[in-house]
Amino acid sequence: MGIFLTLALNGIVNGSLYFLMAAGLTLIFGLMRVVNFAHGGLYQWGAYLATFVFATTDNFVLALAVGMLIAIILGIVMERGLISFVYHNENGQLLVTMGIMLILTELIKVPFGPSELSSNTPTDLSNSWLVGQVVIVQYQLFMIGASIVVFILLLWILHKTRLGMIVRAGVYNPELVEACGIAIGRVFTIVFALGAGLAGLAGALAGPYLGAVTPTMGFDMQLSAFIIVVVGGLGSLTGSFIGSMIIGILTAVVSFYFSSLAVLVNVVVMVIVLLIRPQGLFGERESAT
Amino acid sequence: MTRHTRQFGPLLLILVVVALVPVLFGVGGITNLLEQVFAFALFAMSYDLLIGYTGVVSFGHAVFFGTGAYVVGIFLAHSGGSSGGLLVGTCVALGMSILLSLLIASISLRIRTVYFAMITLAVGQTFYVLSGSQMLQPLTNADDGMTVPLPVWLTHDRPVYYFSLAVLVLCLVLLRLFVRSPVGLVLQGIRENEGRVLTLGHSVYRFKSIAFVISGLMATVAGILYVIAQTFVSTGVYDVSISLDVLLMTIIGGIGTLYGGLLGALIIIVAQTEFTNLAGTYPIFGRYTILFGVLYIVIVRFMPRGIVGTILESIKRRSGQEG
Amino acid sequence: MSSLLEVADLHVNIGGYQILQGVSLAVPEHAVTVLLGRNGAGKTTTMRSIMGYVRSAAGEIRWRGERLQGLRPYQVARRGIGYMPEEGHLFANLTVQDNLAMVARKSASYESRLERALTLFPDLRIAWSRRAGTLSGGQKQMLGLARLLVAAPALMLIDEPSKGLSPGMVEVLAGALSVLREATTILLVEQNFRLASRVGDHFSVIDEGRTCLSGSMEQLVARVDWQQQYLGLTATREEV
Amino acid sequence: MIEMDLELAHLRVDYAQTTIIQDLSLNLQAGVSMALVGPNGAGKTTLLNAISGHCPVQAGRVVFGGHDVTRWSVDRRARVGMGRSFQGIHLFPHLSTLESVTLAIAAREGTPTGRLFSRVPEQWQQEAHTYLQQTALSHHAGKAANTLSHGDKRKLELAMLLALRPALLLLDEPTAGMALAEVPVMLGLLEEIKASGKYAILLVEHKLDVVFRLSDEVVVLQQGSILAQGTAHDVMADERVQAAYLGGQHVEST
Repeated sequence: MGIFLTLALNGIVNGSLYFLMAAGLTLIFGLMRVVNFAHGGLYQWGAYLATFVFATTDNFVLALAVGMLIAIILGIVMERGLISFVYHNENGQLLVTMGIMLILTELIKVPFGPSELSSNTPTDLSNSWLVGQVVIVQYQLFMIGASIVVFILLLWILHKTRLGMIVRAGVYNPELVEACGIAIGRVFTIVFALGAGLAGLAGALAGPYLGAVTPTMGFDMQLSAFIIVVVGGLGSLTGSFIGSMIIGILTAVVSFYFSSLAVLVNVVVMVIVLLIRPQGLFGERESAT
Repeated sequence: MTRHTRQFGPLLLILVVVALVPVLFGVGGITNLLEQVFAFALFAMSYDLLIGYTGVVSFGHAVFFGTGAYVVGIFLAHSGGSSGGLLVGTCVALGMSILLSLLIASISLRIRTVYFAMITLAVGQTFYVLSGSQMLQPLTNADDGMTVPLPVWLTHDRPVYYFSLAVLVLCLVLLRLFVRSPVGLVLQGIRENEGRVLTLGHSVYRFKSIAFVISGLMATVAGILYVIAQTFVSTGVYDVSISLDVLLMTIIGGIGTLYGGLLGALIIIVAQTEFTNLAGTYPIFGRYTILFGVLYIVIVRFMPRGIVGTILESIKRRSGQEG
Repeated sequence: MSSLLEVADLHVNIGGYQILQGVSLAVPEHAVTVLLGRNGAGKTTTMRSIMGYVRSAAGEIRWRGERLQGLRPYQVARRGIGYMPEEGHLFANLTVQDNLAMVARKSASYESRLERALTLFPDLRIAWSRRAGTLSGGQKQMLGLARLLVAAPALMLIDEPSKGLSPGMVEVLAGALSVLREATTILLVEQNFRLASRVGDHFSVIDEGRTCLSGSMEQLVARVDWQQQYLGLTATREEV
Repeated sequence: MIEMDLELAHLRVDYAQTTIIQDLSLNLQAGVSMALVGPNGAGKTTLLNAISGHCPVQAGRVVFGGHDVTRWSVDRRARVGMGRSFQGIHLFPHLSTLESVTLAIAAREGTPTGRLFSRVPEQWQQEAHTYLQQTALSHHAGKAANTLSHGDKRKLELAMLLALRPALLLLDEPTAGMALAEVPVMLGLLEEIKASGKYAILLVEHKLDVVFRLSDEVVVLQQGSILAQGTAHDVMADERVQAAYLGGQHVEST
């Protein structure tokens, strides 16, 4: 029982991290129909810079802010400079974002080297408690809290603000949004920056959780995030949340019992979902023609 | 006749030159490099069948390449490098490749193309993890990889070189026949206008599956060539970076040109080798992947037809002006 | 009579096809100009070129003397041109309320315009928080027109509002259009000739991507031969 | 040979929560040419889509040549003899006209998987040439589809359709967007096709002169239901039809 609860807790923590990634992917896809294969690169840059800033300044809030900021800046440069040229070219988007992913993953090694960098948990968040047989670490709660706050904030933005209304409208009919006198291009950039910022935040939070940042962390995380958006339904925020928790808990359980086979199980889950509901658990069916 | 010489003349010339390499330059470094190029050229062409003729991008094509390399590697290693092991291994690898491609096709070809890219990436990563997992250690030697003994008739450089070249040429002929076949025509139709092909009464799903199976088979053969050239196999053959390198070879050469993969493989393999050598003196060259990333963007943005595609285009335009 | 919008010898190519090959139009202020022509003649493309969705190959589009080409659609909209496309003229996934709120930021004048629109289309008040996609065909058109009313542009481009409406709904639509015309200038694409002739002051006929005829609506109504020749309104009595 | 009749029974089609076609029943016998007319938005194209499988049907049945095809996919319906053209241009931009027609022949012949590595049969190419000839496109055999004039593109559509040797032709405004000078050529072609008696034809058309020349029977749609049905002359004399189709303007003056 204790093991099960511990695994469930770990799973929810994993899921929280996944959600921050998947939410950005799904938002960007929902509005712009772009699958960002560089999302893991933004996560990685957020992680490295936050780790670096925290190691040098010992200020965790600053570290989180810098992690997010770098991802936002990279995101805006990417969207304005590169992706806007391939908005109506699906394969072009895949190739360009993957190219950016390669650059981001490799470039990080130039200042920080190819080996892993250890990442410390801020002392204020390092407390832990024993509840029953379960060890609860304060930092884990912090991550869960952060992702819940983000989830609620995103729901609020989407459903209660004018920006959210424009985004929801743009998902449905971007041309008509322009006819309302709204510069949809700017909205694209804002949403892309928001999604990038979430990836940066996820990275910044991940460092202390994982104990170290590594050059492959971006690819690994991206893979899980893709599986989640496929399972949850590409374009659905709620789907991303539920999918994150499912995959997070499964990853925790499976890696406890079979160490390295977590990916395999996730792929199997994805395949089953696709066979039963090709559009994902919460995705909307797209017409064939 | 003249049309045929114009079409095949240059290719034949290249073939003769390539065949003479061991005679002119001896065996060793250069033949070993070219053997790698042969394997990756076939891999890239198999990939082109997918992107160039059906329009779907996969980020996990290494699944087939790696399966070819691993299965044949395992059979050779466990049979002590017998010809029988090579033969049986090849058959098993091809069979697995067919099953695998049909499985992936059944879950992913009916849905959006972006899903296909994500699913293939995930499946590829699964194999990467599996090949390195301790559970399969007795079979694969896990993370350490395994040395692969070859049959006696393949133990020298020259036979390996000519064997690889022969297999490449054979596959090239088959691929060319395939794209010129009625099925190839249907595939081009799908690339041009999928909905119309469907309305004519072709089962698009069936043809995409066929293309995927053939493409997978060719990639598997490429993996077999690779393991024969390297006499070693490790988890690296399933690495996503292999898929991405080959994707780059394909788009540099030119999507939908088939032969583009030959040129793309040559460029990328030579570049990788040279950069790795340079990195010994100047460590910054070890980061050449950055350049590959830039190439992705540059090609999509400025040269979507790749090198061969752009050349063919200009030839076509010039002959068009003459006529 | 000053023209708010002038289109001169407009050429548009899409995907290698010459869709427009010489469309000229003048849209006079405070009047309804109806764009007529067969299916595929280029009416919708003309509207879309004005809005800036499609790039023109040659010719000019002038708005109060300013060249519109090269502006993005939102810039065109901000200059005071409202557009109600034939299909997808509302956000089916948004509520009626949000559909109306999309066109303008909330302000005092917004409230009064909204009030006016809801008085004209009381159905919308009832369906206030329903998703627009669940409205009936007629209600959707009302919502489309209400959006224009709330946005209060100087020129409204309206593409085939009567499409798919029952005769009764067409009557309602005709009433709504005559209220709209009091407030603004309208360029209307309409295939229902009866409706067009009721609300229109001026007309232009596009055929094969060219303007082939324009004038006042009275002239066109009087000339049955023009109707036959350009609009395919073939008379059949004789043949019967 | 089975009679390739088309039978629609109590069809209902919804799109975006609106009913486009409601309770529509219709029979089209082999060899008969029927025109669908009606105001914009009456559901003509939607009806063609429902028949060819391009949009799902909410209720009712589509029966063709004895098969209940209501739930069949587009390609499967095509394989039992439905040929469909579209209002807009719907071709293979970079394939030559010859290749395009050959592709249609390949569809008809089923393109056996055993032929993976063999050439496109010579006789298919020859046959493709005859269809190009029939549609007056022989001189464009090697040209890419996207380099043709609009009228020639429409002819190519027709050549591809004929190459399918369908039992039923679903034609959506075959003369739409053609230059005036090109229309008579297309009409001549369509008349030949009709006169051959090999096809059941369901034609959506706006131009009434075209309707008169090409159809044995006319069906007037309004609001997704059949308003009137009969010979072209009878139907056009119907006052309700005049009101609906012509927008109700008076035509007595001629």
